[in-house]
Amino acid sequence: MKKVIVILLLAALGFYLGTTFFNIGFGDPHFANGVKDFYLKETVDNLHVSNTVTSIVVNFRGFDTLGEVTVLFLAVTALGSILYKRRHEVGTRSVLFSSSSVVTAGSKLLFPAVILLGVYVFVHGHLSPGGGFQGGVIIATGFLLMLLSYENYSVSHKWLSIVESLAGIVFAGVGLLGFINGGTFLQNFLPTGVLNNLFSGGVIPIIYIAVGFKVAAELTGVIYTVLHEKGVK
Amino acid sequence: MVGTPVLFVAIPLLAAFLIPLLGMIWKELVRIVPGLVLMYLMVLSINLLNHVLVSGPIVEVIAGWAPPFGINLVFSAFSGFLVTLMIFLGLVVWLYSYRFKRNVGFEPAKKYFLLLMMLITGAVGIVLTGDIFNMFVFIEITGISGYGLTAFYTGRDSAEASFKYLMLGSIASTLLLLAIMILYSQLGTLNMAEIASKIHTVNPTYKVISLILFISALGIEAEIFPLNGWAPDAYAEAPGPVGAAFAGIVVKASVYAIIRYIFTIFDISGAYSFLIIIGMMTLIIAETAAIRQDKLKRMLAYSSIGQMGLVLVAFGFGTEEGVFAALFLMLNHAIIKSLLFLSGSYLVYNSKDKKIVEVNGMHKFLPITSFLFALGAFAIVGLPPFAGFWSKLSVLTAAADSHMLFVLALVLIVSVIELVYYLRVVNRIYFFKKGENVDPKKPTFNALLAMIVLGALILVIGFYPDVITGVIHKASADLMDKTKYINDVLSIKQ
Amino acid sequence: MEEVLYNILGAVVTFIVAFVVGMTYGGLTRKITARVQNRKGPPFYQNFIDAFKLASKKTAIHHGVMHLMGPAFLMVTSVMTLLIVPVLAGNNWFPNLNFHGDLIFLLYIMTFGPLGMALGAGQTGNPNSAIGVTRGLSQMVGFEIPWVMSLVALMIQYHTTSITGLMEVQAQSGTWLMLSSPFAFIAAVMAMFGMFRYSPFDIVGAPTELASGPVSENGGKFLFVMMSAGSVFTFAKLTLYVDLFMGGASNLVVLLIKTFLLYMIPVLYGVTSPRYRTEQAVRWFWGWPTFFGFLAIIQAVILK
Amino acid sequence: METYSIIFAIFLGGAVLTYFAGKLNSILQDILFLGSVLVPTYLFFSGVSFGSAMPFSLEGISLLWGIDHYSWLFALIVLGLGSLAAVYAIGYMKGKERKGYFYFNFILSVMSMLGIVVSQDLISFFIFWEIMTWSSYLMVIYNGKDIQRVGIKYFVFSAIGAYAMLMGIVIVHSITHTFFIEDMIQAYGHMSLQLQIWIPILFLIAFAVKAAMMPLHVWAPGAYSNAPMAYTSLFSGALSKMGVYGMVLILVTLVSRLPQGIWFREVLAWLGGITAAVGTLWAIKQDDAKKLLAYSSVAQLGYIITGVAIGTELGMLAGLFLAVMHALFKGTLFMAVGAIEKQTGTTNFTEITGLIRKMPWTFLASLMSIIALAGIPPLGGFVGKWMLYESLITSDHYLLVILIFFASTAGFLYCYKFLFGFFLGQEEKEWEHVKEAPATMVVPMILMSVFMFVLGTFPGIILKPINNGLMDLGFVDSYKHLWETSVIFNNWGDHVILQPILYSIIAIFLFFLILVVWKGYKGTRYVTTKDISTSGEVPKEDENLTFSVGFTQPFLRAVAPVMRRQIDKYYTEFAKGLEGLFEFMRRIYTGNAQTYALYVVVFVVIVLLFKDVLF
Amino acid sequence: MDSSLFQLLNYGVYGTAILVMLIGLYGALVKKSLLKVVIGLSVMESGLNLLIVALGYLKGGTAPIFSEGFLNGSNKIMVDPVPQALVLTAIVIGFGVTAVALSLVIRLYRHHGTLNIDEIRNLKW
Repeated sequence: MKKVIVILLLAALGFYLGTTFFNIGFGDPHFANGVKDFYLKETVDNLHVSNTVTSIVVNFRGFDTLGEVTVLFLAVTALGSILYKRRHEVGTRSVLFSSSSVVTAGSKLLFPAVILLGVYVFVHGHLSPGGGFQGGVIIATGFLLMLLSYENYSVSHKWLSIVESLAGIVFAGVGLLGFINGGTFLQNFLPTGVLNNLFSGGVIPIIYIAVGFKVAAELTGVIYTVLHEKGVK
Repeated sequence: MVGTPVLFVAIPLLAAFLIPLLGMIWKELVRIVPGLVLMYLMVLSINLLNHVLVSGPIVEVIAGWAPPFGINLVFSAFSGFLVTLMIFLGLVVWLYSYRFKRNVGFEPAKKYFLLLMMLITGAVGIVLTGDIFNMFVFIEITGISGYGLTAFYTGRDSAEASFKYLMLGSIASTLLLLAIMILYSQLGTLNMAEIASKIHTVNPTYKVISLILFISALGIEAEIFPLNGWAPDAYAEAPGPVGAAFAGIVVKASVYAIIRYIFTIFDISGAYSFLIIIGMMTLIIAETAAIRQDKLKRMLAYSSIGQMGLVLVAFGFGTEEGVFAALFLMLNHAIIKSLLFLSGSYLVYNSKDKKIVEVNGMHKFLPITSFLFALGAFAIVGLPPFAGFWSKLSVLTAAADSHMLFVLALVLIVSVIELVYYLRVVNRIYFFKKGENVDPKKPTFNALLAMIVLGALILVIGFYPDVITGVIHKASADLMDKTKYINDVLSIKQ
Repeated sequence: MEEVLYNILGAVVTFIVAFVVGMTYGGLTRKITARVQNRKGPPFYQNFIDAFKLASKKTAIHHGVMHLMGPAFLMVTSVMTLLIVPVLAGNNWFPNLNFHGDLIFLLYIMTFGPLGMALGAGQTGNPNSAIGVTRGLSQMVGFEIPWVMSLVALMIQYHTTSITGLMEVQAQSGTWLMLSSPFAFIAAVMAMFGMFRYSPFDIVGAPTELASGPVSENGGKFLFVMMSAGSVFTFAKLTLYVDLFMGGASNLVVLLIKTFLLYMIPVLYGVTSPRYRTEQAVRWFWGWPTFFGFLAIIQAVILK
Repeated sequence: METYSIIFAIFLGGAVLTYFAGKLNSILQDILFLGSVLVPTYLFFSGVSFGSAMPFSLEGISLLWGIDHYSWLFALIVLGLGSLAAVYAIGYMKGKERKGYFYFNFILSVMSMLGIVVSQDLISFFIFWEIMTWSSYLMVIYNGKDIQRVGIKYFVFSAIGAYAMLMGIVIVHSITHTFFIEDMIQAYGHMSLQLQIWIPILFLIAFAVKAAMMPLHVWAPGAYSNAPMAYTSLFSGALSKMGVYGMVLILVTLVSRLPQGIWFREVLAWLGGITAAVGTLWAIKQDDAKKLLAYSSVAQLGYIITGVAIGTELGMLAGLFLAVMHALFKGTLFMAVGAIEKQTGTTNFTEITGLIRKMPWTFLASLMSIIALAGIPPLGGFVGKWMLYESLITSDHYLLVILIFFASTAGFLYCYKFLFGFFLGQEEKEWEHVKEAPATMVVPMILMSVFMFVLGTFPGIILKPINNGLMDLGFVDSYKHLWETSVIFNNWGDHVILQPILYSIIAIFLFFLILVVWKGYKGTRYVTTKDISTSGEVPKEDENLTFSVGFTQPFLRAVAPVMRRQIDKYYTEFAKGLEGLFEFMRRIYTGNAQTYALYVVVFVVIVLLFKDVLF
Repeated sequence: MDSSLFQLLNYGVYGTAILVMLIGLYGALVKKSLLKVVIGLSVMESGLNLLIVALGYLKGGTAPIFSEGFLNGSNKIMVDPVPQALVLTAIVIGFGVTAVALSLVIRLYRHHGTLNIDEIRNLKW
C-alpha cells in the first residue's frame, strides 16, 4: 500500500520535473546574457587559466569552494564526534582479513603511483580536467588501498589533522592575503602568468594544491575512522 | 575600526582550521578561541550595524569580481540585524556551554566547539550571502554541523534524531539544488540581485515551480509543517545549548532565506498568502502537539516550531508592519526560547527521559534557573510587560491592518493553548513536590551568567522596547525596498 | 420638634392598635381552627392571657448576645412595617413614616426581622432552630416570587412604587385594585399563604414561631416579644394588603372588616389542608401563584 | 505629570524591594510593603489632579495617562480597599511562608489596577490588564492547591478575555491608527456596522470574564477560594470591579451610540441576572466559606452587571454604587474568613461552629457585611438594591426584576448559612482555644463596616462621585440626578428618605432591646449551647448537633433541576475533547524518518498540484 | 545530429537523470534498511548531479578548457562551465553528507542492534 502511494507520488513529482526540464530543453541556449560568457572570456583574458571550471571553482566562486572544503572538514569532525569512543572502548579494526601476498605486493607497488597521479591531477588542475578535489580523492584511494591490504597499516591521526588544518589555513590565509593585498577576500593577487603554463593563474594552483592536500587528508581520515569502528556482534 | 562582512565567514573558518592545531598546544584553547572569535565578531557586527544604519548597506565583493560575476556579501540593515542577533546568541550559547559537562573529554569538546562555531558561521553566511548557490553551501555547512551536534551525546537516542535530520536535510538540499538550477537555466546567473532584476522575464511556470521547490527545501530547515518531522527530535536530543542555537540561530537563518526569496528575488504575489497558510498550519499543529508533550525539551521544540509559524505568518502579511512584527518576533523568540532551552536543560539535567514531571519542585534547588524559566515562559506567551508582548502586539496590529481578522483570531486562540502548557510547567516547578529520584544539578557560573544576560534582556525589551525597535524598523524598511537592494548590489563596479 | 413628637405619639397609638387587633386575630384563628377540626378550642382572648403570663415571667437564662438581640430585630421589622404601611388613609393619628419608604423598601424591611431572629435562634445551638430557620428562609424564597410579581405588576401598571401612590390610584378611579388587577390579587393572596405560615405551609415553625420551641431557649420575655411582634406583623401585613388591593380604609371599622375577611382566606385554606414538605411548598409557590403572577405582569404591560 | 511616574516607580520599586527585604528582616519587609501601598495611595489622592494627563510614547506608540472623575471613583475603590487589605495582610501573613511572593504580587496587583484606571489609551490599559491577570494568577496558585486545574482555568479564561480585548484593540487601531481611548470613541461612529457590533463584543468578553459573568464565571469560585484571603478581599472586591469599569466605559461610550445597542444591554442585563441567580444557588450549596463567598461574589457581580447594563441613569448609579458596596462588604467578608482561617486553620462550615464568643469583632464585621450583602436596611447594600430594583422596574424589565429578586431572596439562605456556620450553633471543645484575630486584621474590617453603615444612610457621599464620573463619561448632564445626600429617588418620583428610617430603626431596636430584653439580662445566666435538652434527650458532649452541613437541603431539592446543569462540566468536556483531538493530531509525528520524508514529498506534490490556485 | 534524434536524446538525458533521482528517492522512502536508505539518498544526489550537468550542455559544445586544441580549432562553442563547477561542489557536499549518514548508521546499529528503520522509533509524537 505504502509503496503504491510512494510510486504515485513519485510519478506526480516526476511528471512535473519532467515537463519542466523537457520544456527547458536540452542543449539549447536557455538564456541570453548569463555570467558564463563573462567567465569564459575572463578566464583566458585575465586569469590565464585554461580550465574554466577550475577558474570558476577556485576564483570566481572561490568562496563556494572554501565553504565546500569546510563542509568536508565538518563532515570529518562530525564523523569523529559521532563515532567518538573513549580510549578504552576503541577496538581493533573491524575489517580484519588477511590479504594475499599478491595484493600486498601489488598495493605496495601501486601506492606511489597512485599518490603521484593524485599529485599530478591537483597540480594541473588549472590546465586540464581535474583539480584539488579529484587529486585528493585519488590520493585517498591510495591510502584506502593500503589500509585494505595491510591489517596493521596505520596512518597517524595527528598528522592527518595537522595536514588538514594547515591546508585549510593556507586556503583561508590566501584568501585573507588577497583581502589585505588586493582589497577583497580571495583576490587573485599574484601575477597570472601565461595561459596553459604550469605556473599560471596566480593563486589558483596554490589554493588547489591546498585543497588537494586537505581533501586527501580528510578522506583518509574518514576511511580510517570508519574502519576502526568496532563492529557489533 | 570598521571591518568588512567577509570577516564573519573568514575569521571563524580560519579559527576552525586552527583549533585542532591550537588544541595540541593547550587544550583549554579549544574552548576559549571560539569565544574570542565570537566576541570579536560581536564587536564587529555592532560596529558594522551602526555604520550601516547610518550610511546604507555594505556590499562586499569576493575575489575581486563585481556582482553578478563574483560572489558578494550584503551587510544591510536587515541582514546585519539578523547577523548581530545570531552572533549574540552564539556568544551566549558559547558562554553557557563553556564549562558544560566537565566530564566531556578533550576530543568531544574540541569537536563540539568547532561544530558550534561553524553552525553559527553557516547561519551567518546564509544571511550575508548574495548568491543563491553560495547560500546552498552555507546551508549545508549549517546542516552538517547540526547533524554532528545533534548526535553529540552518545548515550541517548540522539543518533536517531540526527539521522532524521540528515535524511530530511539531504532531501532539502536536493530540492534546493533543483530550484537553483531551474532558475539558473532561465537566467544564467546565480546572483540574487541580478535574478531579482531579471525575474520578470522568466516564464511564470518555471518561476512558480522554482519557488515551490525553494520553499519546500528551505521549509525543511525552517521547520514548516509538514516538513518539520526532524525538528522536535533534534531539539529534544541535542545538548541544551544546541537546542537554543537551533531555535535562535539556525531556524532564523532558514526563515531569512525563505523571506529573501519571496520578498526580494521572486515577484510572485501569491507567495505571501501561501506563507500565511503554511505559517498558520505550522503554528496550529505545533502548538497543539506541544500541549500534549510529556518531555520538556520536546515541548519547547514544538513551541519553537509554532513560533516560527507565527513569524512566517507575520512575514506573509507582506507589509512593512508585518515585516517589522516578524523581525521583532524573531528577536524575541531567539532570546526567550534560548533562555527556555538553556534553563530548561538544567531543570532536567540529570534525568534520563527529560520528562516534564521531573521539574516538579525544582525552584527550591535551582531558584535562579527556575525563576528565569518562569520569566521566559511568561515572556514567550506574550504577557506584558515582558519582551514577548511587544512582538505579539505588533504581529496582531499588522494582521489587523492587513484586514486578516481570521488569522488574528486564530493566532490569539493558539496563544491560549501556548499559555496552558507553559503555565503547567511553571506550576510544576514552583508548586509540586520534587520527585524521589530526581537529582538536580547546580548550573555553572558561566551558564548562570548566560541565562541572566538573556533574562535581563527580556526585561529590558519588555519595559523599554524602544532600545531595539529603531533598528528593527530600519531593518524592515530595508527588506521591503527591493529596488534599493538590486541597485546597491549591481551598482558595484570592479 | 413638635411634629416629631406628634409622629412618635401616632406611632405608639398605631402600635397599640396593631397589637390588640393582631392578638385578637390570633385568638380567633385558634378558635376557628378548633371549630373546624371539631374541637372546642380556647377563647379568643387566650392570646392576651398567654402574653400577659409570658411578659410577667422572669428570664433565667440566655444564650448570648445574638440570642438577646433576636427578638429586638424581630420587633424592629414588625414596627417598621407597621410604620411604613398607611393604616388609615388621611387620618392624622396614623401618618407615620409612610412617605419615607416605598414598596421595595417594605419588602426588604420585612426580611430584616426573620433574619435577625434566625441569628438569635442560631446562637442557642439548638438543632431544631437551624432546621426551622432554613425551612423558613426556603419558603420565603418560594412565596416571595409570586408576591413580588404581583407587586411589580401593580407598580408598572400604575407607574408608582409607593403604597400611597397606589392608594391614590384606587381613590381616583374608585375601583379596588383587586378588581382591576385580579391576577395580581390572586398571586398576592396565594403568596400570603406562605407569608402567614398557616397550614399547609406551617412546616417552618420558624423563625417567628420558634417561640413555641423548647422552652429552655426562648421562654418568658423573649417569647412575649416574639408573640407581640408576630401579632403586630400580622396586622401590618393585612393592612398592607388592604391598602394595596382593597382601596385602603378610612376608619378603623372598615379596616377591621376588610382585614378580617382577608385574614380568613389563609386561615380557612389552612385548616382544610395537610402539610407540605419544604421543597413541595417551594415548588407549589413556583407553580400556580407564579403563573398568576405572570398573568398579572402581562396584564400590566398591556394596560400600562 | 511627575506624580504618575513617581507613583508607579514606588509601586514597582517597592514590589521588588519588598520581595528581597524578606531575606533581611521580616519587620522591615512589612514596613516596606505597607509603605509601597500607602505612599502611592497618599500621593495619588493628594497629588493627582483631574484632567491632567501624562503623555509619553513607547515602541512608537503614543500613550497617555490621566484621570477623570470616573476613573477616580475606581481608583478610590482600588486604593482604598488596597490600603485596608494591605494593613490586614500584615497580620494575615505573619508567620506564613512565601511572604515576599505574596507582597510582591499584592503590590503589583494594586499597581496594575491603578494603572488600568489611569490609562487613557488602550495599550497601557491592556498591559496593566495583563499584569493584573498574571499577578492575580500567581496569587491564585499561592497555596499550591489544585493549581493545575483552578489556576490554569483562571488564566485560560482571563487570557481568552484579554485576547478578545486585544483583538478589539488592534482592530480599532487598524481604523484609527492610534491607541487613545478618546480616538476610539470618536471613530466609533464612522465604523461599519459590523465593526460597531464586534468591537464592543470583543471588549465586553474581556470585561465579562473579569467580572465573572455567566457563562464565563466558572473560574471564579476556584480562584477566589484558592487565593490567600488577604488577597481575595482585594481580588473579589477590587479586581473584579475592573471588569465593571471597562464594561461601563464600553457601554456608555460605545454601545449607547449604536441603535442596536439595546440588544447588547438586554443580553448583558439578562446574563447578569442569570449570573446572580445561578451564583446564589451555588453559593447556597457550598460547605466551604471561601467557596460560598466566591459564588456569592459571582452573584453580586451579576447584580452590578445588570445594573450597569440596563443603562438608565438610575441603573448605572445602582450598578456603580453596588460596586462600591460590594468592594466594602465582600472585602470585609473575605477578611473575616481569612481571620477565621488564620485562627482556626480551616474554613469549613462542617468543622467550625460557635465562634461568636471567641471572635466577637470578626462577628460584628461579618454581621454588618452580611446585612449589607443581603441588602437589608439600614446598611448600604439596601440603597444599591433599591436603586437596582427601581431602575429595573422603571425601565420595563419586569421579568428580570423577578429573577433578581429571586436571587436576592435566595441569597438570605447563604447569608444565614455563613453567619450560622461560623459563629452560631454549638460551641465545640476543639475551638475553645480560639482567640480574636490580631488588631491589624480586625481594624480594617471594622473600618469597612463603619463605611458600610455610613453609606447606608448617606449614600450621597459616594453617589456624588459616581454622578461626576458618569458626567465625565458624557452619560448624564449635571442638572438631572436622582439622589440627595440621604434621599434616593426613582424615575417616577418615588423616593426613600433614609435618615428617619435609620433613626426609627435604631430607636425601636434600642427600645425593645433595653426595655424588654436587656432589663432581664443582669439576672440571667449564660448557658452554653451544650446545655440543652431536646425532646427529653440530653445530648452527649461529643455529639455534634449543629446541622450546618445539610440545612439548605430542602431548598436545594426544590431547585435541583436547575442545579443539574453545570456549565463547568460542559467546559471540562470541551477541554477534554480538545485534548483528545490534540493527542490525535500529534500522532502526525510518527517518529519514522521515512514517513517524515514522505510528508515532504506529499507537500511538494500537493503544492505543485495546486500551484495555479496558490500562486 | 538529426533533430528528431536529438529530441530523443533530450528526453533520454533528462528522463534518465530524473528517473535516477526518483529511484533514489523511492529507495529512501520505501526500503527498510538504513543502509539502503542512505544508498537511496546517494543515488538521488547522483541523479541530480547528472541533471545539473546535462542542463549546462550546449549543442556542439566542447569541454570548457582552453587547451591548445581548442584555441586553434574551429569549434568555438563551449558548454556552460558554471553547472559543472556547481556539480563539483554538490558532489563534495554530497560526499560529506553521506559520510556523516554512514557514521550515524553505525551509531544506530550500535545503539539499537538493528538497521530496520521501522524499529528505530524511540522518538515520536
